[in-house]
Formats: sequence, structure tokens, C-alpha cells
Amino acid sequence: MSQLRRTMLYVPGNNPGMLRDAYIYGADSLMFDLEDSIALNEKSTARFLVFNAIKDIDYGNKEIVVRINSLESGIGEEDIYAVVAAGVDVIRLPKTETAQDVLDVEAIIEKAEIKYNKVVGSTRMMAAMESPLGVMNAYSIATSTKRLLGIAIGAEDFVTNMYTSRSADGSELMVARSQILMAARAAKVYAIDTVYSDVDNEAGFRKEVALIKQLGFDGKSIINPRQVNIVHEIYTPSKKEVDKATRVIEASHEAEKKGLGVISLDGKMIDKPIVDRAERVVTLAKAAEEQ
Amino acid sequence: MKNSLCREIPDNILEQLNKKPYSSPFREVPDFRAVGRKVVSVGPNDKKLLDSIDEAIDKTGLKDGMTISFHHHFRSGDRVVNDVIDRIAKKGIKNICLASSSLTDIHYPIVEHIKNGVITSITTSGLRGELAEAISRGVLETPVVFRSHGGRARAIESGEIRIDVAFLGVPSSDEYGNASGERGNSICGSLGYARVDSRYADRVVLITDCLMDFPNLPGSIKQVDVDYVVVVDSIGDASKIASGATRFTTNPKELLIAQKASKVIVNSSYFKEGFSFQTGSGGASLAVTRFLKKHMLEDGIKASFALGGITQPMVELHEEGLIEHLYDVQSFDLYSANSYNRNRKHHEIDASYYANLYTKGCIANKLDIVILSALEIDIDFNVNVITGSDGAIRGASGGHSDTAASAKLTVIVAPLMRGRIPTVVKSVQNIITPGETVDVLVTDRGIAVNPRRQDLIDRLNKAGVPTMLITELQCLVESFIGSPKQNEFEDEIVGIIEYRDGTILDVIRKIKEV
Amino acid sequence: MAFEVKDISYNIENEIESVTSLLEKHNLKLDSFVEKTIGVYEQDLLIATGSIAGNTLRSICIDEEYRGTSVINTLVSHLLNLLYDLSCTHFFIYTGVDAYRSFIKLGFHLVIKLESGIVLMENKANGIQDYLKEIKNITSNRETCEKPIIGSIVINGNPFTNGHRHLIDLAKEHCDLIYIFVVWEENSVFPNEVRYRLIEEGISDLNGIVLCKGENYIISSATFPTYFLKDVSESVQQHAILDLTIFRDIIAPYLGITKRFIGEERLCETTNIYNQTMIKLMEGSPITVTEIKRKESDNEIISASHVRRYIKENKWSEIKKVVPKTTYDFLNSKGAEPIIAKISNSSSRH
Amino acid sequence: MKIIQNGSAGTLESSDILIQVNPNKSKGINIHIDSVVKKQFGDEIRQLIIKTLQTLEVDCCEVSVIDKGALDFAIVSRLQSALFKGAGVDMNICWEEL
Repeated sequence: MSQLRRTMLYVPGNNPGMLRDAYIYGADSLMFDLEDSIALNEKSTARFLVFNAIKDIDYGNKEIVVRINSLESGIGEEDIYAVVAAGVDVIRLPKTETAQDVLDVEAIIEKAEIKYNKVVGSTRMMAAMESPLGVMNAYSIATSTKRLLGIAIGAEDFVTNMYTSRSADGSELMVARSQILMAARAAKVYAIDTVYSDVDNEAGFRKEVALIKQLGFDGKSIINPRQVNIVHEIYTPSKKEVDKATRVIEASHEAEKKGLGVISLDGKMIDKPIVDRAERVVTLAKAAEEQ
Repeated sequence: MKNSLCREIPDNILEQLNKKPYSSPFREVPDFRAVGRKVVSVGPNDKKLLDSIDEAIDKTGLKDGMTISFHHHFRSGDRVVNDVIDRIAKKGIKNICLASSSLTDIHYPIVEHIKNGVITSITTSGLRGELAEAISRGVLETPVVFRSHGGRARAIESGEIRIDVAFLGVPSSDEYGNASGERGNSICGSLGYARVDSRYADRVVLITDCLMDFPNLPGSIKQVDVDYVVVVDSIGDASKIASGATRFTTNPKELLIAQKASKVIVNSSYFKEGFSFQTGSGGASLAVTRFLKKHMLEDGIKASFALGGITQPMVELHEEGLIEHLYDVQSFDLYSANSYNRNRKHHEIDASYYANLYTKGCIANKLDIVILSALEIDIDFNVNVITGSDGAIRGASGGHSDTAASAKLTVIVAPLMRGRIPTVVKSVQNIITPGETVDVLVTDRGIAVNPRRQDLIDRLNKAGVPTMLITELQCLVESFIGSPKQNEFEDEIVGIIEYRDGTILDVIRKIKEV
Repeated sequence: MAFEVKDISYNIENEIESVTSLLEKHNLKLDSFVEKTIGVYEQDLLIATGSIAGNTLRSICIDEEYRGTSVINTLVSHLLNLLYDLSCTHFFIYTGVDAYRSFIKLGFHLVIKLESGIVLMENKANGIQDYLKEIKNITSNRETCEKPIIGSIVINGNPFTNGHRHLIDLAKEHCDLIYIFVVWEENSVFPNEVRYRLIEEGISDLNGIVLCKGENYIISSATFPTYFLKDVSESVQQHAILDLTIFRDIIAPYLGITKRFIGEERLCETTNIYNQTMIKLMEGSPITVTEIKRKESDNEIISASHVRRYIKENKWSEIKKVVPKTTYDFLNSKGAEPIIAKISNSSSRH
Repeated sequence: MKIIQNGSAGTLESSDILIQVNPNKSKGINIHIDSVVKKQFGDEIRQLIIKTLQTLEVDCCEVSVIDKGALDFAIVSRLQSALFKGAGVDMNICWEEL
């Protein structure tokens, strides 16, 4: 899991100016939205726009995610065909409740890949859980297909389903966040946190990012470009962390060179997860420098 | 002939104006004496207070062929310019030269007065709206002369602009001509541009809607410079003269540009204790202040002064002790207009002190960093802030070229494109600021440093701030928008752009109608 | 900047109140006859509003503080898309002279600017000129004398009666050519096409008449929305001026019309205001207005509203006395049945 | 593709374009362009519209656009969207042919 997904920037699929500019804010992934931010009578218009944006605009090596409408809505299938034809990297499923939901979408993705001469399996998937049932099924969803690279929690619908609303400290999301995270780690996929919609409340946003980082999330979905740097800043490891990670990695290289099965540093044995984490710390630090 | 920036300046224009073409920012050496106004004596029994603008026009002896002047401190809230010119027109006076410090969209009625022969020539810093459009289409027979704020002060002092009557709207005055911009019904703060006119015009008429008891002090314009005072119902729309508050932009793209610009500044050699800076009033340019503040606090650095059009964020930095002095030639909002009352180190300065090259040292000379915006910038770093992409006039020269030439670090902030209109182009439509006085361009998609500043390129790259060639940015923009069709122009010249030293930088031609 | 657009519910007091107070703050009002209103919000603050009535955008207002921002683009985009969704492709904006420049930038074109500062714009370049050109094309085929005297009459014809015919006959005596404009709005119980056909049939024996559809430019929902209201609206005078100025300054000069004929109006206050305004407005113009006394039958004036009353009261012998045979035959035909049923069940003025 | 009804797409926001297509009363294609960059890009916009119409085999319709500085991808998207609405087609679009 070397690729960073600290920030996944929502871009309403019906706004040409934002589709053109989304790239410049430095988010790790861009997520073009065909779902909740698009009014019903603009669904097909947005689909054309996202289709052409992916096809025509040079987003460099930026990961492009499209949040499609659910299959139940009756328009999800058309969304899939359009974005697969355009060459999307990742399709994000909203309102996922069961592993079958993922498999149903996957089946259509596969048909589309064949139809448009894409390598079968090249389109990756993400699933967002937005209901208690989805959260309960998090592990089986996370392990439903190899295409799935991550799971996310969508809090707005979730709290409604839980008969509550979002609060500053996020206590109502504690269990769901933990459950998603545990499922993601068990399934070895990414865990992405929900959006924070009060764009002007920077202090509140910082608090929430610090919280989800501490919980262990890989990153957060964000709705405003102004939030990108804040997340990246909080995810930037301290100098001490980086130094330590560097030493761990050096030790691991050393062991590899010597053909040793056991890595040791300062006389202590180091396990594989520690090396993994060290690599992640270094990657985060590098990304922060580039910003 | 072509000037040093390869702009074709017709010989007959140079001859008519008795001007040289532009060569380089500091080459020309002045060789003249400043002119003086006609001396008048007001005795102990003379009264200055008049009943109406009409009476003032009569008393000043304004007649055909004379030059009148105004200031632009009232921005789009101004009523004075339109009211005075209306009265002049009603009196049947014709062939007037209008020498305003600037003109805005509110001044569209002037179009009619051009058509009916009342106004036959104009010099200003800028033009906007319908008036600008009409002039771009050739409504005025003689070309408008565009001057920078410093350049205008120079031209007044050298006698190139000889003002017969200055009609100066002021927020308050006493009956003897002591005027203030910070007290009154509609306040504008600094009266910096008007002060030059008040000292050099043969006749000075103050127009106010707030008559104060004598003496109205402290003040901006002084009784010794004023012939008459007229009280009118209203000098304009207070809310448009000084907007309530200048808020920081929330536009993410402007913030991104501002953040990148602050990175350039912080990593330059000029960001150190006691530095000085100026920002333009555009969204990105203003927002630089906010990011600078963060770095100033982090690094424990304070600025010795900030200059220019002063806005609320600047005053706040001053009040927080991060900026020692404010030099204010124009206050942009109520907060800054009110600041004089409580901040002793908030100084009103006039246009000459601000940016006139031919003085014994304008304050712009002491400027370390200036952040300016642009409508267009070309691969030679020449900047256009006067004409739009269609070639029509829609901007103002302002202090752009003055501060760019003076400051040690000139940063242009602009989006790479606006809709489908490119900002970075091969060659700008018109030059206001020569590329040799511009150091860095910061856009949302990359930073380009003028190759003349290799020192800066090295410093930035060493600090990990990536830079690109400006030609790369220009190619990038074309990859998005395609290449625009060149504008077509007539031979007729509608505008002449004078550099701050009085040489001719460029001409604006009449747009060809399709 | 992200603005949120919401439909305004006329039943939620808060919403409608915030709309009216925004409008009042800028000396505007919410027209009583609008059909749909939307609001643009920043956070929870209403910063712009606009409405649709028929094919016209009305009661458009942007909070002063937000003028010059992109909120106008958001607002108008939404309103236009609403109209497109209603399959309305030719539409109008009724606004003030201040906003006029902004709307030009949004693709609107001036129809007319009144002295009062009211401006009517349309989304088609040369919309009214194209409309008039088409009408003129019909006439160019007609044989007329060298310098014909040209008159005009506007008829709703709901339905066509002997009174209308009388007006046309009298007008004919003074003119070589007459343009009859049929009011073209589906606000009358007799549909546009029926009213048109009954007039056409009722004058088939006459020469020198050009029958045309009034479309958007004569007593239409764009020029005169209050004409179609049941009660007399305070805006009638204003709308009448708009409608008649278009006639005086654009339609009449283009078609060479120098006379306009109207039936004297005693029954309908709205029409009476229209007629009186016309007499005043045409003063000093090349157009003379001739008010013709209504034709009477059995000491009662003939009017289409009476005909509808007779239909409601089932007085067919009365009807026969006041309408031409063509109209009478139609009323007795199968095609008239839905109309008659509608009249019997309604109490509307139209 | 045959245009049988009105179709519209887009907005008047900066960098967007509002496009309306209608069945043409007479034969052929009528295009009306209103653009903030008409002088600089009017011809390109027209060419792009014609090309998009040809790709979709539309040979009879009226297209009117109000352009606020849209880039090509937005122009094509809005036009495709309006055309499909005008043709009454919503689903099962052959994306590879666009």
C-alpha cells in the first residue's frame, strides 16, 4: 500500500470549471461525482461532462475516481459504461450494503471493459458504506473482489439511519469508523473517512482530521480544495518519526543485502508491519516535501 | 519607430507630443523646472463659499479649451465628475480637456459629452465600462493619454498637464477650504491623488456634502490651495465610495495562487526583519497578506512599512504590530479610511510622494516587494492591465509600472487562464509594465521567474520551490484553450500609453468592427 | 463560489417573506401572477431570486452586495433550464434598465426600453424583427395601391362576433389594408387556433386584410401578463404602456401602420385602461386611434363575454343574433363540445 | 440521429456553455453562437459544433449557444447532452462512438 490516498477531492460532475481545475490543488485522488451533488434532471448532462473530462483533460498520473449512482437508481449502469469507456481508474460505489452490491457492479464493469477493449480487471473499485447494514457487512464487502482497493464511510446518510446527527466530537461515528477501519485493515484495503462539510470551520476540520489520523484512516474525502493542505499537513510525519522510519528501512535493506531473514535494529528484532509503517512514514514525508 | 520593447510608435505621435519612445526604466534624466500655478491672493474679507457648481464654474473663469481635473477617490460611488461636467455642458462650454486621476464605469455619461463636443481630450490612469468601450471604438478624436499614478504627478509638475480648474470632491471641508477625507457623510480616507491637483491647478474648487466648522483639521487639502468651496446635496453613494469591509477571498484558486506567491516571497532574500511590501487590491494579491502574516508570526519578522492602496487586512496587520508604518495614497474600505483617527503611523501620502520618479526619492523606491495582478503577461514578462483579450480598454495603469520598476522583487499573481481567455500569452495586447521590471509570475499551475533573475531561480529551486519557464506556461495554456485568433485593429490610435518617465511605451488602436 | 438554488414554496411563509423582502429592499415586488419562484442562497441567506410567468422571467433581483458576482449566472441558468424543461425556447425578461447590461452578457437582446426604465428583452437576436419580417412577407404578395393607408385591429375573438365584424367593416372604410392581430395566448376558453379560424372564416368575404398571430409581441404574457388576470391588477397601466410602446415604436413603423381601431369598452376595466392608455400614448405619433362605438343588438352591446354567458345559460337564439353564421355553425359542431362544457363549468372572465 | 424535440444542457456559469437544440423547420443545420470569446474562438466553436453534429449524424437541427468561455470538452459535452435529449435518447448510448 505505497500509494497515498490522504485526500480524495470531490468534484461535482456538472461543473466544467471545477473539472478543469480540480487537478491543481494537489489532492492525492480526484473524485468526480455523479451521485448526490447532481440534481436529478442533470444526471445525464453530468455523465457526458465527466466522460469527456476524463477523456480529454490531461490529469497527469493523478488517480481519477468517479462516484456513480447506485444500480437501484436505474442510471448506475449507464454511468458505469460511460466512465469505463472514458478510461476511469476507480469506480466508487455509493450506499453499499452487501458484498453482492459490489459484485453486481463488478459484473457490469467487466461487461463494459470487454465492450470497450479495456483490460478486464483494470478498473478498480471503492465502496462506501452509508448505512448500519453496510457497516455491519464491512469485512465481507472489503473482501468481495480483488478490484476493491478501499472502503469508505459516508457519514451523512449513516447518522440519519442511526436516528442521530453529526456532532463536533464525532462520538456518533466512533463505532462505525472503527468497524470500517478494522475491516479495511483485515482485508488489506484502504480506509477513507467521510467528508466534513462546514468548510469555513477550519478548527473543527483540523480536529476531525487529527482524530481520524489517530484512528488509523489512510485519508479523508474532502469537499473543498481549501481542505487539501490541512489534511496533508496533519498527515505529515514529524522529523523524529521520519528519522526513526529511515533507520528502520536502512536496517531492512541491510538485512536483505545480507540475506538475513530477521531484521534487527539497535539489537532489537523488527517485524514486517513495522517496516511497512516505516515505508509509509517516508512516503508521507516525501509527499509533504513536494507540496 | 519601434521602441526598445518592439512596439511600433508612429513618428507623428512622437512628434505631436514631443516625446521619446521608451528605452529603459531609469535611463531618462530629467532636465526641467517644476511649473508653478498662477498666484492668487485671497484677502481677509474674501469669501470662498459659493452657492452652486454653476457659480464656481463662472467664478473660475472656465472657458472653451481649458483643462479640468478630478480625482478618483470616490471610485464607483462618485457623483462629482458627472455633475460638474453636466453643468459645464449646460453652460455651452466646449473643447474641454479632462485630466482625471482615473475614471470608472460610473462615468459613462461622459460618452455623450464627447459626442456633443464638450470633452475633446482625456488623460487618465484608466477607463472602464461604457466609456472605455466607446473610446475603444473611436468616439474620441484625440487619443487618450494613459499615465501611471507616478507618471501623472510627474506630468503635472513638469507642466505637461496644465490644470486650469481642479474640481475636487471631498468628504468634508470648512468654508475656507480645509478638507478631510476621513470625516464627513461619505468618507474615502486618503485624498492622496487630489493633493497634487490642489497644489498645481490654477484654480481649485472643493465640492462637499458636509460643511464643517472652521478649522476642519487635521486635513488633507489645505486652505492656502483652495479658491472656492461648494456644498452640494451629495458627493456620491457612500457605500460605493468606501465598501464596508475588504474580505479575504474564499476562492480556492486565488488562495492557491496567493499561497504559492507567499512561498516565493518567503524564500526570496527580501523576507527579513524590516522589509517593506505592497499588494494590489485583487483577490489573490490581497490574500498574499494573509499567508505572509503566518510566516511573519512563525519567523518573528516584522515589516517596516506597507504601501499603496490600503485595505483592512493591512491595517489589521499594522494594529497587530506586524507592520510598523502604513503609507496610504488611497484607502480602499471604511476600515482603512477610519484608521487615521487611531493609528498615528498610518500616513496619508500624495501621488508624487508615492511613485513619482522625478522627485528626490518617492517612497516606492524604498519598496522591497510588490505583488501585482495582470490581465495578460507575455513570454517577455511584459504586463498588460489596460486592455482585454479583445483589445478593448477595460483597466487602469495605476501604480503598476511605478511600483514594478521601484521594488526589489516584483511578483505578478494571475490565474493561467480566465474561462477561455489566456493570461499568459506570446505577446501582450498592450504593455503597461515592461518585462524587465517584473521578476516572478505566479499562476495556479506554476511559477515562472524572469531569466534575468538567475539568483532568484537558484534560491527558489534550492528551497524546493519548483519553477518553470514562462514559455512552458504559455504552451500549457494553449494546450487547454487552443490558440486564439489575433484581434484586428484599425490604424487609428485611440490611446497612448506613457511610461512613468514620460516616454512612450505603447499605443492602443481602434478595434475593427466585425 | 458555490451558491445553492432552491425552489421557493408559496406556502411556506418564511420563504416567501424572504423573497418579498429582498425584492422590496431593491424597490421591486413579486408579481402576483408568477408561476414559479426560485431563490439562490449563500449558506442560509437569500441573495437572489427570480420567477417565471409564462415565457417570461420576472421579479428578478440580486442583492446589491452580490452584484458583479457569478450569482446572476447561477440564477439565470436555473430559470432558463426551467423554461427549456417546459419546452419554452423563446422567452423574455422583464426587468429594469440597471440590469439590462448584465442580461446582454447572458445572451439576451433588447426588445424595448421604456422611459420609466422598464426593459423587455428576449433570448432571440432580432426576434421581433423576424416576426415582423414574416408578416410583411405575406403582404408583399398582396396587391395594394401606391401609398396604401394601413390600419390595424387587435382581436382576442373569444369567440368572433358580429361586434368584431362591425369593427372590421368600419375600419375597412378608412383603410386600404388592415392587419388583424389575433391575441396568441392560451388563456381564453376558445383555443388560439379556434379563435383564429373563426375570425378567418368570419371575414373570408373581405379583401385587403392580413390576419396574423399576435404571438409574443401583442397582448401576450410577455408584454401584458395582467391582461389575462381575472381581477384588475395595479400593474395593468405599466404593462399597457409596454405593450403599446412596442406597437407604436416597432410594429407600426415596420408595417407602415398609421391607424388603430378599438371597440369602445364599458364592461372590462382592464381593456378600458388599455384603450385609454393607447389614446394617450399615440398622441404625437403618426398613429391615430379610432374608438368605435359598440354594435348593439336588442339595446344591448354585442360582446364575446355575452356570447359566453349565453352559452352558459343555453340561450342559443340569443347567440344566433350576435354571431356570424360561421361562428354559430362552429358552436353547434362536435368540435365545440369541450369548449361549451368548459364554459358551462366556469366563472372566469376569459 | 434525428432531433425530434427541444434539448438543452449547460449553464451560464463562467467556463460553461448553455446549448439549446431544436428541430429545424427548414432543412440543414442552423447554428447561432453568442460567446464571450466570439472574436477569438468563434470559428473554432462553430467547427467543433459541426464536427460533433457530424459524429452523431445529425443533419437537421437548430443549435443556439451562449458560451461563457467553455473549453472544448465542455462544449462537446453540453452539445452531446442537448442532442441526446433532443433525440429522446437517454440510455444505452454508444460511448465508444462519441
